[in-house]
Amino acid sequence: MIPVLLILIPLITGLVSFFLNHSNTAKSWALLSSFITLTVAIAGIFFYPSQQLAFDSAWLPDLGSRFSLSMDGMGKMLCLLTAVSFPLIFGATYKNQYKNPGGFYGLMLLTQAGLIGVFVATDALLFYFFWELALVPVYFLCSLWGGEKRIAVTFKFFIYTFIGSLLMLVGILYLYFHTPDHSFALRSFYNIKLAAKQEGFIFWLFFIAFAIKMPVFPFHTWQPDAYEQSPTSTTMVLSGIMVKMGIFAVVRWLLPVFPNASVQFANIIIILSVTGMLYASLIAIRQDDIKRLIAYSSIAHIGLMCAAMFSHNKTGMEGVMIQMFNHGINVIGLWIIADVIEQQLGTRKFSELGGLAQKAPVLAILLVIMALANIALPLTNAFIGEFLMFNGLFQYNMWMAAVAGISVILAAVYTLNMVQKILYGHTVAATENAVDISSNVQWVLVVLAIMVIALGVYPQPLINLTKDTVNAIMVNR
Amino acid sequence: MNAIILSALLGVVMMFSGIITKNKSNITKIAAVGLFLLLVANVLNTYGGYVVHVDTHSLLNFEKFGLFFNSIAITATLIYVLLSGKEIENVGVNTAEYYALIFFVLCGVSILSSFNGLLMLFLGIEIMSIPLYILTGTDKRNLKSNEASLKYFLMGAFSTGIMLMGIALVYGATGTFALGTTSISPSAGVVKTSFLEVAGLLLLFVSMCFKVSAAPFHFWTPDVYDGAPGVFTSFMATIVKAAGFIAFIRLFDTHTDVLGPTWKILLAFVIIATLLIGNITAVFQQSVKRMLAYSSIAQAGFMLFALYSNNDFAKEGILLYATAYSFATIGIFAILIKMKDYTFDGFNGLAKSQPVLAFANTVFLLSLAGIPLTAGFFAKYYMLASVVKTGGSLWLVIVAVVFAAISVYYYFRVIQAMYFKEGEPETTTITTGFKTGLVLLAALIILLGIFPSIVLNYFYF
Amino acid sequence: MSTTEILFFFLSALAIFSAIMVLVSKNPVHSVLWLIAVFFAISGHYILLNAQFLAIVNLIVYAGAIMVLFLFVIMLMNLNAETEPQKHVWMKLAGAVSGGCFLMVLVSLVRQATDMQHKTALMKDGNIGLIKNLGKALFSDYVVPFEISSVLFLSAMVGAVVIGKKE
Amino acid sequence: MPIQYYIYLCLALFSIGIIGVLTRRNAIIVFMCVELMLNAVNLLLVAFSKMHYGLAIGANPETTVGIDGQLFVFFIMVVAAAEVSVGLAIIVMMYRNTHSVDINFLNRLKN
Amino acid sequence: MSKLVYLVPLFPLLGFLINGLGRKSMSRSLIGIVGSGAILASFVVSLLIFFDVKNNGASVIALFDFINVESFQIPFAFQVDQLSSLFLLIITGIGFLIHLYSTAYMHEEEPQHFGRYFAYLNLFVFSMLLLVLGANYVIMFIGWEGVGLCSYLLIGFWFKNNTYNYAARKAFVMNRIGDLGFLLAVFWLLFRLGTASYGDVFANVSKLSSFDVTAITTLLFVGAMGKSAQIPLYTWLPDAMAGPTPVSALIHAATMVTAGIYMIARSNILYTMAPATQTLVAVVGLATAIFAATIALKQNDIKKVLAYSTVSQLGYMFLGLGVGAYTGAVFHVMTHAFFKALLFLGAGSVIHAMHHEQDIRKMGGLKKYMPITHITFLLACLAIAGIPPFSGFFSKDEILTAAFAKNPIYYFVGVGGALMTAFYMFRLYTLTFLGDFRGTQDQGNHIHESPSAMTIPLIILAALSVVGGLIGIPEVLASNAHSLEHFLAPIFAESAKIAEHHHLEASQEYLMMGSSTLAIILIILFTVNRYKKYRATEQVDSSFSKLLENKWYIDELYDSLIVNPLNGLAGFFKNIVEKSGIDGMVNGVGRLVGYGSRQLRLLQSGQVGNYILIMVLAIVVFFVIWFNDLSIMRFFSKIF
Repeated sequence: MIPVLLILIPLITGLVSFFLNHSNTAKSWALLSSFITLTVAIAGIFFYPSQQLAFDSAWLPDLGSRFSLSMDGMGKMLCLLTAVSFPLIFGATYKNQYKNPGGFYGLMLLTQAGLIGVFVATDALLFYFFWELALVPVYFLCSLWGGEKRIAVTFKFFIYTFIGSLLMLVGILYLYFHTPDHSFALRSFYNIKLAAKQEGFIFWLFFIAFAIKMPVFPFHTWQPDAYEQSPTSTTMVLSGIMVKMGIFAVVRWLLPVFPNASVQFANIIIILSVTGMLYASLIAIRQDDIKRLIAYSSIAHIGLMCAAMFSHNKTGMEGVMIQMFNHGINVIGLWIIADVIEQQLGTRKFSELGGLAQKAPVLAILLVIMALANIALPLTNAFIGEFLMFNGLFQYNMWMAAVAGISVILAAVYTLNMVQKILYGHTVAATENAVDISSNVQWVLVVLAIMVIALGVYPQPLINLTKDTVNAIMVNR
Repeated sequence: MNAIILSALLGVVMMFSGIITKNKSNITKIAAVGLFLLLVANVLNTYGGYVVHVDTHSLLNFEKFGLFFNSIAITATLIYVLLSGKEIENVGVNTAEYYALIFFVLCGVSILSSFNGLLMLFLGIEIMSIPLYILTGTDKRNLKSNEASLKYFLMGAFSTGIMLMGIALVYGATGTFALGTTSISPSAGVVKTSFLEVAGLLLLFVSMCFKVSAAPFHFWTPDVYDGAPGVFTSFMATIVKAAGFIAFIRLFDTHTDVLGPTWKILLAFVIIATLLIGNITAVFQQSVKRMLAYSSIAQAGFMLFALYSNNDFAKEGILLYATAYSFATIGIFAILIKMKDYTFDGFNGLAKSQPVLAFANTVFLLSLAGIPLTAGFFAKYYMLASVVKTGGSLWLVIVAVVFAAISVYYYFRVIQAMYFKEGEPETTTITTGFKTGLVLLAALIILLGIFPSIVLNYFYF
Repeated sequence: MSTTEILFFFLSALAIFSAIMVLVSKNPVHSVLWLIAVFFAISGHYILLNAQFLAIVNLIVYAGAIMVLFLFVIMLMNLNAETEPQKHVWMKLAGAVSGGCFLMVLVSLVRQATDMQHKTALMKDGNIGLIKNLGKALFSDYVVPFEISSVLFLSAMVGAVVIGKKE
Repeated sequence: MPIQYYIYLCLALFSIGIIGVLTRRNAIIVFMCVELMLNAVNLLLVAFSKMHYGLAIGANPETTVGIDGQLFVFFIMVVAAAEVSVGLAIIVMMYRNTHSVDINFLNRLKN
Repeated sequence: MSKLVYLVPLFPLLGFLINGLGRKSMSRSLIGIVGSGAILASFVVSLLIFFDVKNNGASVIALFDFINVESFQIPFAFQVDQLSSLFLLIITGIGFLIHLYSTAYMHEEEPQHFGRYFAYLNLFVFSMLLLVLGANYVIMFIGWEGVGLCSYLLIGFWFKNNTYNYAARKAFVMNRIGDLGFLLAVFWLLFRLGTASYGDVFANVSKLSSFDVTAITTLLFVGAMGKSAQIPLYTWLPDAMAGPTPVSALIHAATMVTAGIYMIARSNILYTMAPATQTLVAVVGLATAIFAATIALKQNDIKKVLAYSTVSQLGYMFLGLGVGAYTGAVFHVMTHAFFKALLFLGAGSVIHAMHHEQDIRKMGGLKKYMPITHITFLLACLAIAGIPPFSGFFSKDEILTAAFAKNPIYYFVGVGGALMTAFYMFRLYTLTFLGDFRGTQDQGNHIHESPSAMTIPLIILAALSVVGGLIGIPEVLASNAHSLEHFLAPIFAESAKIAEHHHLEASQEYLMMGSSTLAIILIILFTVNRYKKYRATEQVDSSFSKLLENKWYIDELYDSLIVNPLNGLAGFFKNIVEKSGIDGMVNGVGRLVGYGSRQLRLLQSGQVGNYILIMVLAIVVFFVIWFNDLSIMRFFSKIF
């Protein structure tokens, strides 16, 4: 029952939110809703017996599709991430003013419902449904409340991902007709035996969909633009949670369903990912815009996760699991800071910033912590994930790991560059009259920072949470 | 049979209603009531209730499939009349006659959903087409309407000629007009199809392609849909087109094995051409109405998949597709004909001035684009699934989804205009009833998008 | 060569010649007249095939009613002068060539159609074309389409009124 | 008479009709060419009807095989008549508005 | 007692938190007390642990599971043994002195920055303690990166100055390059052995192939290169002088740069198993020692000279490690910690007095103004130059002797470096303290001896520098007097078993000691003489000395070889590949659709004739496709 609640709460509150016109009402409503979701998620995940975490009911009997939801470790973790992120996002952007606030928060909550749905669906068709449900509200969010070039950019994003998901749909259909019992159930999908050629072909259909979502080089070009143009709270959802959809989907729907193809093509994909890591890192070095920098940095991080997934060993997979959560936390923190800077100073360009540390020491500290997490410094959460992932990649191919490792160095270059350009040096025109962050943002960031460090020092809870998933996937390797 | 008889009678009733009352809205009400009766009669028929028993000498064959399509078509027409009745009244003075013609078209539709021989197919097509030639030209002062009417008529007559030649050749080879009989030369012991029959079927195929506006026989569609009065375009693009598909599928249901493997190649060629021309050309259009014309071609490309795969999935799917597509398109046209300006820019800022319209329109467009949670998704889904089920031809499915993604481009242009652009769209007066109707229709589409079984189970079987 | 054959070839030649004249006549009225000649030739074929009813109906409906209607319209529009502007010669050529191709393709098919190789159409004999038999079939087996065609006429009638009536 | 002769004849007439449709600009003539096509089909149907009759009569002298072909012709004529009435009405309407029946002038709707 | 080892890093951590969070509300003195007190407390605990280890031997204290996955476990555990306890003492001891010194040195800062400074310092010590205490390579890596971070924070402490920020970033990035090597080595270990804990790794060394060992040790050494500023990753260290002077002392003496030495000493078994790597270490160390020394010859910034001297001394330590003189290397770490801390603090004292003037050409004659500083600095110079019986002599001698045993070339080159050391140190000393004052009038008026908070550490360190060497008296001079060797013996026992032993004749050793000492004394005398009369005007630079002054143009070389090409590549990716290439392709598809749309719509000409023509043609084509047995074609060919 818990997963159903997790989907229904944001869904219903989201729909209600469309009818709230007053800004503060809508905000409080959304915040309330997200807190309820969080409570339910925590209660459900940690305190309820596991049979409460599954739900199954007839949906489309003649299609062989059931409304079946279930949470394994990875699902729990990502639901938790989603549930944690939304209150933080709402809290951090509480002071932002939107035209038509009811619509904005309504769409945000619908996105949340879609995201949770993706993470808990154990029926391929249902999964596809939620996959799209998460996309459509984001389209409207970005196009309505985004930056100057929002319409074209969001449109590109939408069509890009839509092509991907349609290809996936073809793949799902194909698999459906090859299931022994003509069903969309995850379990049935796992039992499919395909001929090598077919498996390879369908594998790519799925992979392209997921690669676009993650995004993996060279399918990434929608991402920096979309991140740049979206309203920041949407960007947080996009990069904090939505990209995890791609990774999640690979773990849940790609690797176990195409065991042979995913080994066969692992080389190509890892090469792509590693290329993407270096490529994105290098581009990030030359960025002059906070948002674009974070976007490219995110591409690099995702590249590592993708490479680690296809390394086909438990270590790498454990790393991916942890990193899914941690990357979400970290990148949301960075976006919040980017948002604060943009809202307050009216610019995101490094060339127009500087010396903020003098004016806003609290922001400076928190930015430094987030930046350190971004470069995976030990004792921040990202280190554990990256350590395990590199480890996994190393076990697959040490040269790949070595080459990919260069991105670690580059990450330090561009992240510290960002920190320096924003915080250090003398104040400039834009930062002359800057003040420190408001208390709501401060609290959110402090919570995030605490999570960053706590999970960096003691990551074991996350590892334990996702152990079952890793073991289930890697059972035959 | 109920539907055929009753729709013909209702047509006559409508003709006379013009004499009884001069109040146009009363005529609309009569038509709506008539449609409702027609629906009831057809549903009765579906479950074994007959008004009169007629021995059709197996010229007609009333299967659930066809009867159920009738219900869909009649429901769609009812929705259409309820939403756009006002506009039908505004086209010209002969409101009663327009409705009469609409009922005659429905009669043709009912025949097409149950024909069991080439004769009834021919008659059905003609009964459906001839009123349409007229409806296209009802805006008599408008040269575009005239032109569309004449173009439609000339090309329609030409395609009738092609069809008849096809029928004649099939008859020459088989000696009968009934469906599903094949001349097999007994000499070789191998099933060898008569060249004449194949040639005839090919010509039939061409003329049916013409009717459902499949490329490269689609050329009449954009011009006619554009030129015809908006209300009637709506009718033509939805119910009539769907009926064409039903006839198409019924016709080729039993013949595919006769046609040999080349059949699929040819059909694939037609499908790709249709998708290509429909989708690509729609991208550049400036008028929403004309865009919808091209989009209807594109949608036809998808519906052709039902023909291509020709299995139970396809049959269920085409019904769902017809429903989803008709409902959504009727909705969009109902909104479109309220607008003063049919271009994309005419929709600018609609979300501000008419949020309900914009919302409903968005749902309809999403449905046409095939986004999940709308009926359009399952429609497309069934089409793709039916092809995948046949095994092989995955490449065709992939081509189709790529075009489906392109279709998002032009559908979303309307959404962008409504929501993201500033403007003061001019509309005719919009009543609360109209809004309610739109919202209900949108809700129906979403409902079908979540539980398509409503259409497929509760009514169908 | 039997009389039937001579008649057949004569009528065929007449039909094709008249049909071509329909195309090439610049004056629409002439076209109409040539078309009527085609119809007569075809009626002749019907008689040869002993389809008497159709032969008569063809003359009455087509040559009598329909063509007169055409003639009326042409007269009404005062198109008897050679007013029709000529199509571009390339378009004409393209039309002729593609029509010719169509013919070629079909003819080549018919030549290969082995099942048509030794079949003949029964001339003169047979009474299915007689009005008695046709009527019997029409009002028994084919009564449904017969009735339904009334809908066709109704709609044509309504249509003509809608289109033709002055507003 | 060999049935192929009839087929060739009818195909020729049919093709002439098509060529007429393609080469003439006068809407009425185009329509007449369509009628020519229909007549070609009619003749073909009658010929086939007699062919099938001829094939069947050997087995059963009372057979009515082939009668459906002739009835079909009858229905084609019915439809043709209806079509002509509508078609001419449309052409007349067009003429009233533009004073021309040239189909090349029908180009307001394009692209 | 060892159970309480967690207290050692805990105190600095608490100090960091208290100072970091309360820096706005606390007074300077409170901050100072908290900051220094935390280290002092650590020092006390370390002392207890030291004696505990001395008496009871080593132990591993596991705290909790850091990473526990299927394939391996990384416990958060502390290794308490001879080596780490020794390093604990050095770190906390010297660290404390530097903290104490800082309370006075940084007194001009605003309280909040003062607090920030002490927080960073405490964090630095914490990281270093973690590095040293970690019972596996992963925990070590945490400290390893942690000190990198702290150096970044401290070098860029005055963040308004962008040059400093660049220096800080450079330090971090260079360290990261090394860290990558370290990390890869850890992966390799985990891959091959499934563990990163010292005990397990060293016990299972025999399971590794010789290639594995060589690769792992080389990669570890790459890490050490970065952290301990060896060629080619040394350039950050001189730039790191941007930070406050006590920080330099901390980096150079007690923390950070010694990490590489510690790591290799810790992994001595691995290195002993990999002679190729050992040679590499020795050569790189020696090269660095010489190379840095040459640069130091011509530097004029007081701290830069010291920085290059550190690089050079670190080179010696690596030479020691490379030739298997692990004890010697550790010994040198210790003595170097004493005198280098002293030198930096002394330099800090000078700079403090000179109001942040760092150019030695503008100093001179400070002897009379700052007696304590002068004396202690002189002692330190003597120690680093290797004059017996100062501490530097013993440690350096031990290394060089071992080097000679391995390969005499090492020795001679090493002695050459030692001579240069003597030269540049005394050049520095002379220019600073002897001769006439060359600064501005204003500076001259304000010169004064530093406050006692600064001088007391100087004195303590001077004492240590003088006598520190006595714990490592070589065998030749007094048998069994090398107490350090005995203390550390358990750590290096395994290596000692494997390594080949060279024994030198006692006479040979005497000869070496004597001759080198003599040479050094001569050099010192020459140098003092040469620079006593130094005038700022006498500047006739040969091109070679210009080369030295500009540090062999290595920074410029790196810029043009690595940084600029990489930047160019990044720009190429950003502006060309991304925009026109990949994104261009994506957008190109869109444009293609648009173009296709504009062309395809022309098909819709509006002409009925054309429409029907296309239909007819399509029918013909369909027929041809359908009857694709070419019979139609044959028919056509018959006609034409």
